[in-house]
Order: sequence, then C-alpha cells, then structure tokens
Amino acid sequence: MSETFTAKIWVLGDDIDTDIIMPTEYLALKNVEDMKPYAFSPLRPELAALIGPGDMIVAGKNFGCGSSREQAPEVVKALGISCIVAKSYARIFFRNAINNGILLIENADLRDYVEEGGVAEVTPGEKIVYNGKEFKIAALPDNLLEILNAGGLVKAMRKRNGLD
Amino acid sequence: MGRIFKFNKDVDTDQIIASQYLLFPTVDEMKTHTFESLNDTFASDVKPGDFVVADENFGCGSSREQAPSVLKALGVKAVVAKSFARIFYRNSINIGMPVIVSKELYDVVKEGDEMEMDLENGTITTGGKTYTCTKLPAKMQEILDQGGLIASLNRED
Amino acid sequence: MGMTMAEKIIACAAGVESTKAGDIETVTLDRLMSNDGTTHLTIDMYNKLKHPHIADISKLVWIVDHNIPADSPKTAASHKKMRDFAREHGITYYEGDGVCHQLMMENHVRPGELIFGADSHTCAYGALGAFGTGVGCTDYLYAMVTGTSWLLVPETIRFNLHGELKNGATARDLILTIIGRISANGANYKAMEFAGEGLHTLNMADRIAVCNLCVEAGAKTALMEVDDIAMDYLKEHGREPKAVFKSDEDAVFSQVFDIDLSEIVPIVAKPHFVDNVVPATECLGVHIDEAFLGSCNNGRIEDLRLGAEVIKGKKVAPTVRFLVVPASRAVYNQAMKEGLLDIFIDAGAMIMNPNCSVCWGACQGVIGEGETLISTGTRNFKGRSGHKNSFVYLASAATVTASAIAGEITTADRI
Amino acid sequence: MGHTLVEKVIGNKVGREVTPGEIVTVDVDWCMVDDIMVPFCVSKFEEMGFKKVYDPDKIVLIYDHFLPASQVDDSRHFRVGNEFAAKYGLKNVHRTDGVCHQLMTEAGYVKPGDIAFGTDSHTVTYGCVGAFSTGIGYTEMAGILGTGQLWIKVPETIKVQVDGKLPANVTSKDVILRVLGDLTASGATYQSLEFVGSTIDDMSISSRMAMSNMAVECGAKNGIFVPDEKTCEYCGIEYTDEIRALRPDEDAVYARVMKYRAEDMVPVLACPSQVDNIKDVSELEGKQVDEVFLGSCTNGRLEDLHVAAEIMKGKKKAPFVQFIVTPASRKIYKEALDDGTLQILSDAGAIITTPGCGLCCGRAGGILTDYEVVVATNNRNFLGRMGTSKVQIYLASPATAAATALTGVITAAK
Repeated sequence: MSETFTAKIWVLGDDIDTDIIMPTEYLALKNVEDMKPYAFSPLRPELAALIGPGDMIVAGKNFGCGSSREQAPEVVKALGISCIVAKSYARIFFRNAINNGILLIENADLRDYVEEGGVAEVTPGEKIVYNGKEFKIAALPDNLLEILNAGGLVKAMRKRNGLD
Repeated sequence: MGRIFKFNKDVDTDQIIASQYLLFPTVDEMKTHTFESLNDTFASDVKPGDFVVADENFGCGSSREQAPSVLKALGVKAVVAKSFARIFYRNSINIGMPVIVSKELYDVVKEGDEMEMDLENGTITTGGKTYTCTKLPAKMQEILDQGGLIASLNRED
Repeated sequence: MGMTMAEKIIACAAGVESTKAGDIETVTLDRLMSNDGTTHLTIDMYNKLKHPHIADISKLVWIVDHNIPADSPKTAASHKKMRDFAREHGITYYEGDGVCHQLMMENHVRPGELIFGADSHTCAYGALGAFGTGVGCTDYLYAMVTGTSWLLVPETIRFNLHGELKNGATARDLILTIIGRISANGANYKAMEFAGEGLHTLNMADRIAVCNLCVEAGAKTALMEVDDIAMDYLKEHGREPKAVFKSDEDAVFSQVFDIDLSEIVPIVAKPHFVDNVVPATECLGVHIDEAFLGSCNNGRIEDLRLGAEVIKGKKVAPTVRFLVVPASRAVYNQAMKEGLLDIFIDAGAMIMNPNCSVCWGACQGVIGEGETLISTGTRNFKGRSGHKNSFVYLASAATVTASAIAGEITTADRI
Repeated sequence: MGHTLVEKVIGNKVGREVTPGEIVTVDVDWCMVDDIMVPFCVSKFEEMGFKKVYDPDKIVLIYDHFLPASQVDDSRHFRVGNEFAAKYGLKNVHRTDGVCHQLMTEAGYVKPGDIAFGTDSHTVTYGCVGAFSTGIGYTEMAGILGTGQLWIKVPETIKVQVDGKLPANVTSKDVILRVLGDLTASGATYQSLEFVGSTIDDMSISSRMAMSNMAVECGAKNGIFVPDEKTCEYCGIEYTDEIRALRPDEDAVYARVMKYRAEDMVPVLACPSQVDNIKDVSELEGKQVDEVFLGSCTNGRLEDLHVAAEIMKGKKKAPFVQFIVTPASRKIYKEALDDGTLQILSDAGAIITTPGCGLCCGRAGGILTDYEVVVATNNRNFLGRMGTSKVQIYLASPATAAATALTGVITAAK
C-alpha cells in the first residue's frame, strides 16, 4: 500500500452525503455496475461518466455522512477511484470504505489548494505532492491497515475461514 | 414498403405499454418500453413506416391512449388486425393512426415480411398479392382524414 | 319499435326522440371523469390548442388514485400538473380519497346520465343506471372542450338474472363466469344489460362489481335497471336521478342470456386472461406470494366485511403479503368504525391508503419475477401487477382472503 | 477516573474498564438487517465462507423500506431474506410489521446495556433504552453474522444536558434539531451523545427515540439515554440494580458539555438541504408547502400521531396540500386505530399509508418533483432524498407538521 501513484483530481465540497454518492432510488439495483451511472447524480449528474480508473476525489469535511449504505463506497470503488482525500470523513462511510479496500486519506489543507482536473502524486502513509507543494498525511491505525492490506473485509474473513 | 411485426390474439394495452410508464411526463419517454413484455427489442428494432399485424381483439383492456400513442411515436404506419378492442380502435383514429381490419392478412404473413399499404384504396400488398381491407366507418374516416380529432378543434371556422 | 336502456340514454343525451343500434349520434355529456393515468397528457394537448376552452367546468371530475402517494419524481410531476390545472380552473378534484370509480359512485353518478371516463372501468356506473364508458385522452379533451362527442349506438346483450347466489359464490364469481362464457371480446362494441328478479337480490357493491368488469368482455358499457336498492343508495348519498330508463318490452337485443344465480360457484380467472376462468376448486394448492383485497371492483365495505369474516381470529400465512386496500376514504372510515381494520391488522394484513394499488401494478405492492398474486382486481394480464414474468389469478374477496391465510389458492369453506 | 454511560455499557461487555480511543472487540447482542441490505449482506456472508450464523436468535431481519413494493425487483429482497432465514434457522423475521428501528425495541429485542448493530445508520435509535447501537455496512454485518463479534473504537462523549420544562409547542424533535444545528453535521463524528437533565428525565421513551435516532446526523456513533423506570416499563423488564448502575459517573470525563434551558427552546426547522441548517419556525412562517409528511423512525410513533390529532381534531387539511401519515409500526397503527387517532387524521384528509419507511427513504410514499416544498418529520433533508434535487425538504416536529398541514404554509403550532 505504500507505492507512490499519480491521480487526476475531482473536487467535491463539504458534507457529501451518501444519498448524493448513491441515491436511494438505485440502491436495489442488482449489482454495483448497474448503480455506477447514478453515482453523485443529485449533485453532478455528469460526473460518473467522466471519472476514469485511477482518478482521485478530493473533498471537504464530513465526506460520506448520512446512511450506512455500503453501496456508496462500493460504487466509488467500481468507478475506479484510487483514493479519496477529505478534510474529514463520516464514521460509517469510513469503516465501509476500508472494508471495501478503498484508500482513505485525511488531510485538512489539500482541498483548498487543488483544482479539478489537476494531478497529485500520492505516497500512502507519507505525503501528497501537488504543484510542487507537499502535504503530509498520516498512516492508518494497524487494525484498519490489516483489513486494507488483506484487500478488504471479505478477503480477511475468507482467510479466517481457511478459504484463501 | 415497411416491415411486419406480428402479434397474437388478445394483445392487451398493458402489453403495448405497461402501467409503470404511463405517468412519465411525455409519450417520447414512454415509447422505448413499447411491447416490452412481449418483444423487448421491438422498440429499438421498429422503424418509421413499419407495420404491426395481429390476430383478433388487438388492444383489449384499458383506455390508456398511451397505447396507440407510443406506436405512433415510434413511427408505426398502421396496425392491421383481424379485430380490435373498442377503446383502442377509437383512440387510434382520434390520434390519427390508421387501424385496419383484415381478416386474412395475419394468416398469410410472417414476422419480418415486407408489405405496402394503400390507405386511400384500402389495399395491402405483400408477397406479390394484394388484399382488400375492411373500410372504416365514414365518421371515423372523416376524423382520420382531418389528421385526428383534435385537428377539428383547431380549425379557424 | 322499442328501445333498449342504452338507446334511451343516448337518445336523451342527443336530444332526439329515438335512436337505434348502429346509428351514430352526437351527444352532450353529463359528466367527465379523468384520473392520473392520462390527465397529464390531456393537459399537454389542451395547452397546445389554438383556442383552449372548457365547455362546462362543473361537469369535470378529476381524481388522483393510480399512483398515490407518488412513487417517483416523474409521477409527482404528472400529479403536480394535474393539481395545478384543477386548482387554476376550479375543477372538482380528489387526491388520495379513493379509486375514481368508487368516488364517482359515492358522489356524482346519477341514473340516466351519459358519462365519459378516461378509464376503461367507467362502465361501472351502470350499477346506477348510468351509461358510463371509457375513452382515451383525445376523446376526453374533445368532450371537455366542446361538451359533446359522437357515439356509435351499441347493440345490447341482455342478461336475465334468476334466483339467488349461494354456495359461497359472490357477484364477482357471477361476472367472471359470464366473461368466461362470452369471452374477452364477446361484447365488443356492445352494451351488457342486466335485469330480472335475480338482480334485486344483489346489493350495490355486487352490482358495481358486475358492471365494472364488463369491459373485460369488451363491452362499451354495462347497464342495470334502477330499482329500490339503487334509489336508496342514491338517496343515502344525497342525489336525485337525472332520468330512470328501462328497456322496452319489445326492445331488440342482439343476444339474451338467462342466468341462474344459484348455479354460480366460486371462480378463478387464471393467468393471463380474464376469460380464462375455472371453478376455484380446480386451482386449489397453487402457491401464492401476495394477495390483494381492493380495487374499484372489490374494495367496498361489503367486500371488506366478507374478507374480515373469513380471516377473523386467523393469521395471514407468514411469507404472504396480504394487501387490504379500501376503495375510498368513506369505505376506510366505515371499515374502521366496524372494527374490520382491526381484524385485518391483527391478522397480519397490510392496510393501505385507498388507491388503485397492485390492480394497476405500477407501485404499491408490485410483484416480482416468478411471483404469484391472487387478486380481487380487474385484470390478470401478463405483467399487469409487476414483473413481466409473474402471475395473477383473479378471484372473489372470500377466495382471496382464504388463500392469503392458506398461502395457496383455496376457497373460504376450506379455511 | 469516572466513566460516561457509553463507556460503562462497552466496559460491561468486555468485562473491564475502557477508555475513549481504545479499540476493543465486543460480543454482539443484536444484529438487525433491513430489506435493502439483505441480498448484499447474504452474498457477502456466503462469499466469506461461513457455514452457519453465530446465533440465529440474535439476528433480526426486517422488511420496511420496500413496503409496499414499488419496483418489480423489490420483492426479490424479501425472497432472499426468506431463503436465508429458512437456511440458517432465523425466526425473527418481520415482513410487514413496520420500520426496523421502531421494531427493534418495540418487539422486545434490544434492552438496556445491550450492544446492537444494524445495516442502517439510524440504528443509533436504540440508545433510547440505554443500549449501545450503531449503523454499519453490509460487509461488516456479514462478518458479525459469522463471528458474533465486531471491533469498535470506544468513543469520547459529548454531554447534552437539558433542564426545565419545554414550551407546549416544542417537542423533543425541536430539541434534537437545535442540538444538531449547534453541533453541525460533523460536530460529533466518532463521538457519543449522552442526553441528560430534568427535561430528558421527563420525556417519554418515544420522545427520547426521536433524539437518539437523529444522533447520527451530527456524525455521532451513538446517542444514549440513562435507562430509568420508564425505560424498563417500556422494555417489559424489571428495574434492577444492574440497570440502575447504567449511568454516568459524577466524575466522568466529557469531550464537551452542552447545556440548554428547556424554556429557551422554540419550534425549529432543518432547512434545505442540510440537517444542521436550523432556523426558527417563526423565520419561515407563511412559506407555501405542497406536502406534509408525518412518519418515519424519528416521528411516526403513537405520541407523534397524538400530537397531530390534537391539533387537527375537527379540522381539515389545506386544499391541494397532501398530508401523508405513515405510522412507524403495525402496533402503532393498531393503537391509533383503536383510540380514534386515525379517525381524526382521516377526517382531516390525511392519506394514511401502511406502516414502513414511506417517504423518508425516498422510494415511494409521496415523492415530489422540482420546486415542490415538503415539511417532514423524518431525519434527513439531503439533496434529492425525496425526489429531484430541486425539491425543498424542511424537517420539523409533528406539531409543526400538523399545524402546517392545516394552513398549507409553514406554521408553528399554537
């Protein structure tokens, strides 16, 4: 998880709630692939089609607030988002994202510095570099890193049950 | 010339356009769901000038005018059936879509055949043969000729 | 030569002495009902007219009953269009008060009237001796603008009813039997008229159920002679008849059927046609996922009483969803007063707000792929109540309720 | 050093004192899976390779978001749930009984001191009986179903103290909205809200539920009340010494203390489209509305219906305004039926729907379109939650909702 990568940036604001990430209307679609086109649709209906694999989201505070719908992080993952950098996260979304193996980074400053379409260089657990400016980032707690390193909770449980 | 899409007897209005689409704001938004439960590629395959040919009692069931309207919106030139349910028949004429009674055609054509229709003379030509259709009642012909019922409301006289 | 009821009503509405089947008459409509199934399209057409105009606002009744409360933004937009138009023009307007035909019977229909409804089950109004017929929104708009329309005077099939229903059979079993006998287009373009001493044994709920379903045989309208029972209903609801007609002795009928009510048995219409009827005993044991007691056909207080009697003290089968949907607010309130809602709630039924529900199949209890519904609704067409690969059986309130308890199709006497 | 209530509940479970910030693994008393999440949870469970559930009697399946089904695939969720229940011997399946968060305490599952997780964020509701409960994703739930355990970070606690007597037209909903406005939508992330004070003591369990239910709207992990005699009566249990001990210590350490005087409270609204965008009703009085919704796991209880009925008795809703009432459970529906409440509301012109999540979850039950305005008693007014993103959702108390339904414009109850 510590290899450096670069990613194109999509910028979102504060309090991006789970109904925005994945509206209730589409939660019962049979799989995440079917839900993908509707991601972020109440706020930016065009966004889902524009996001490419490996892109990153940079957002304000309280990202993922609201419901416990895990479809929200799953759809973010399915869109190919490599990581999310937010000023802060809502609790349930945070757990759900880690359980799905999505890299989440907390940073108070990056959001106010970047522009949409820009490219950042991310070194997990260490730093983000944007336009030559460096932003320090913290490492995740061990228990979460363990889940993330296993590739998510399902894989961790499969290991526990002697399957992989 | 248009292609033929064939349907059996007692095709009800729910099959033509299902309830869950009727409250969509416009007919254009509904039309992609035409015949969804019977032939889910109909709406994408049909081209302007094509025909729907059916057995007895076509359009039975509800009074939803969306049923003939989606067919018209998809460019269906006419529906030819052995018989029609009453409300569907009336609705079709009212919106200016020809509905033609032919007791023979259904039994002699197959899906995908080409046919031509001469509305004025009430004849259909397909497979080298010409068939004569049952004439519309005068009142209905008059409505059809003027382009539907609403046209008469818009006349300036 | 004598005239039928249908001919007399049309003659009256056309302002002519007499008319006969096959004639085309220009008639003045007494009332124009439209619901949320098509009104949004009517309004769009109205707004495009060169000279938009409403002939007589007082004749219009608009009712939101199909998707209420709204299930999607699109539905909500169509409702809003209807609500705003009704409000602006001062049209009599109901929203969430019940199924259109029930509200029309409770509040508007009078014997002798000629009524267009933008809904096929408008033929229900024949239970009060009114000529109701379903039309599309273009016909509706024309009538709304001009106050008139043209009608092909229908031939009449006469049903003389004798005796009395027994053996657990209901009026719904009667009309399903008749539709099975004459088939789904057996009365296309025709009027179905009901008379005979057996008619007087049927209450108003029975009569509405019979007339309501006549469109499933293709009928243009259904008519019943107005007797004391009909007059009492009218009086109870504070109305007077426009005119009371009955067919002349020498009226010409295209067909006459004599029906012995005592021979009717509980019936089930199997998927996917209303005329695909068999005695309920031939469907015993068919697994069901959902049961529906309601609709303009069978959602009246009498139907709820029948259901409540069957289910009192018993429970809905664990995995069955039993939807109980009173046909109107008045029915809901009455069922509440009589303790019927209590019985259904205790039994595990879902009591819903008065609306068309799963009979219409766009929201409110739709069934999924491979699922089976037994319903007191009007239609069992393929996909009518949900997924295109699902199955609807039509039966009486008694049979539906009994089946909800058993989790499979059964009759009330087997519970 | 003393402990807050949530520290005690968690400490009791792990059998030692715990401190905020530490990560502990707890045995789970109750798992609630709602209909939306059932198929996802089941497939994760099977993918994880479990052969049985840890305890079939501790798992509760509740179908509520899709009641009645409004889309053709909805009932697939019921079928998957039924099959899962049959396969693993689950008996606690509520198929048409009401909203999950109402049923989890009403039907006698969650009790004081329990630890419960649910696949819905409003699982925080059970703090109303002094339990620790919180929402999780379906993957984690699948893990619990197999192992019976979950790790949690012991939260810090924010003490919310309310003392005095609330004005007549102010309900607990106004109190929690006020608190949310002060805390903001992320103001209590990872923390626990502990509600205390004489006003809180005087509140019914229903009133407390409306508050714990909304704790998640400021990001809190849970919202908890000290269980008292009322709690035990509601739960149908004895008020034992063990339960008596479930209270914060005098010297408990709080991350923050917020104090309110009940007499200062006024009716408020959460304005579009953030739950923390709180304004006094008086500032918005007169704004025209299209719809009023009374229901949900926040405010669909008998007490809430009573408040509305009292305001509406003998009166009619404003014409052309839809007034939708969705009781939170079958039991509430029946009680309201029997005591005449539904009669009053029906006479007033309400559309009374079958119990379930209704409009709150945005899939049916009164969806709106562009520029329409709704006053609703539920817990979220997020963009697009009840229709298009141009719908304006105002969250309010049952009293404000009922008064508004009568006038057709935003109105405070008198």
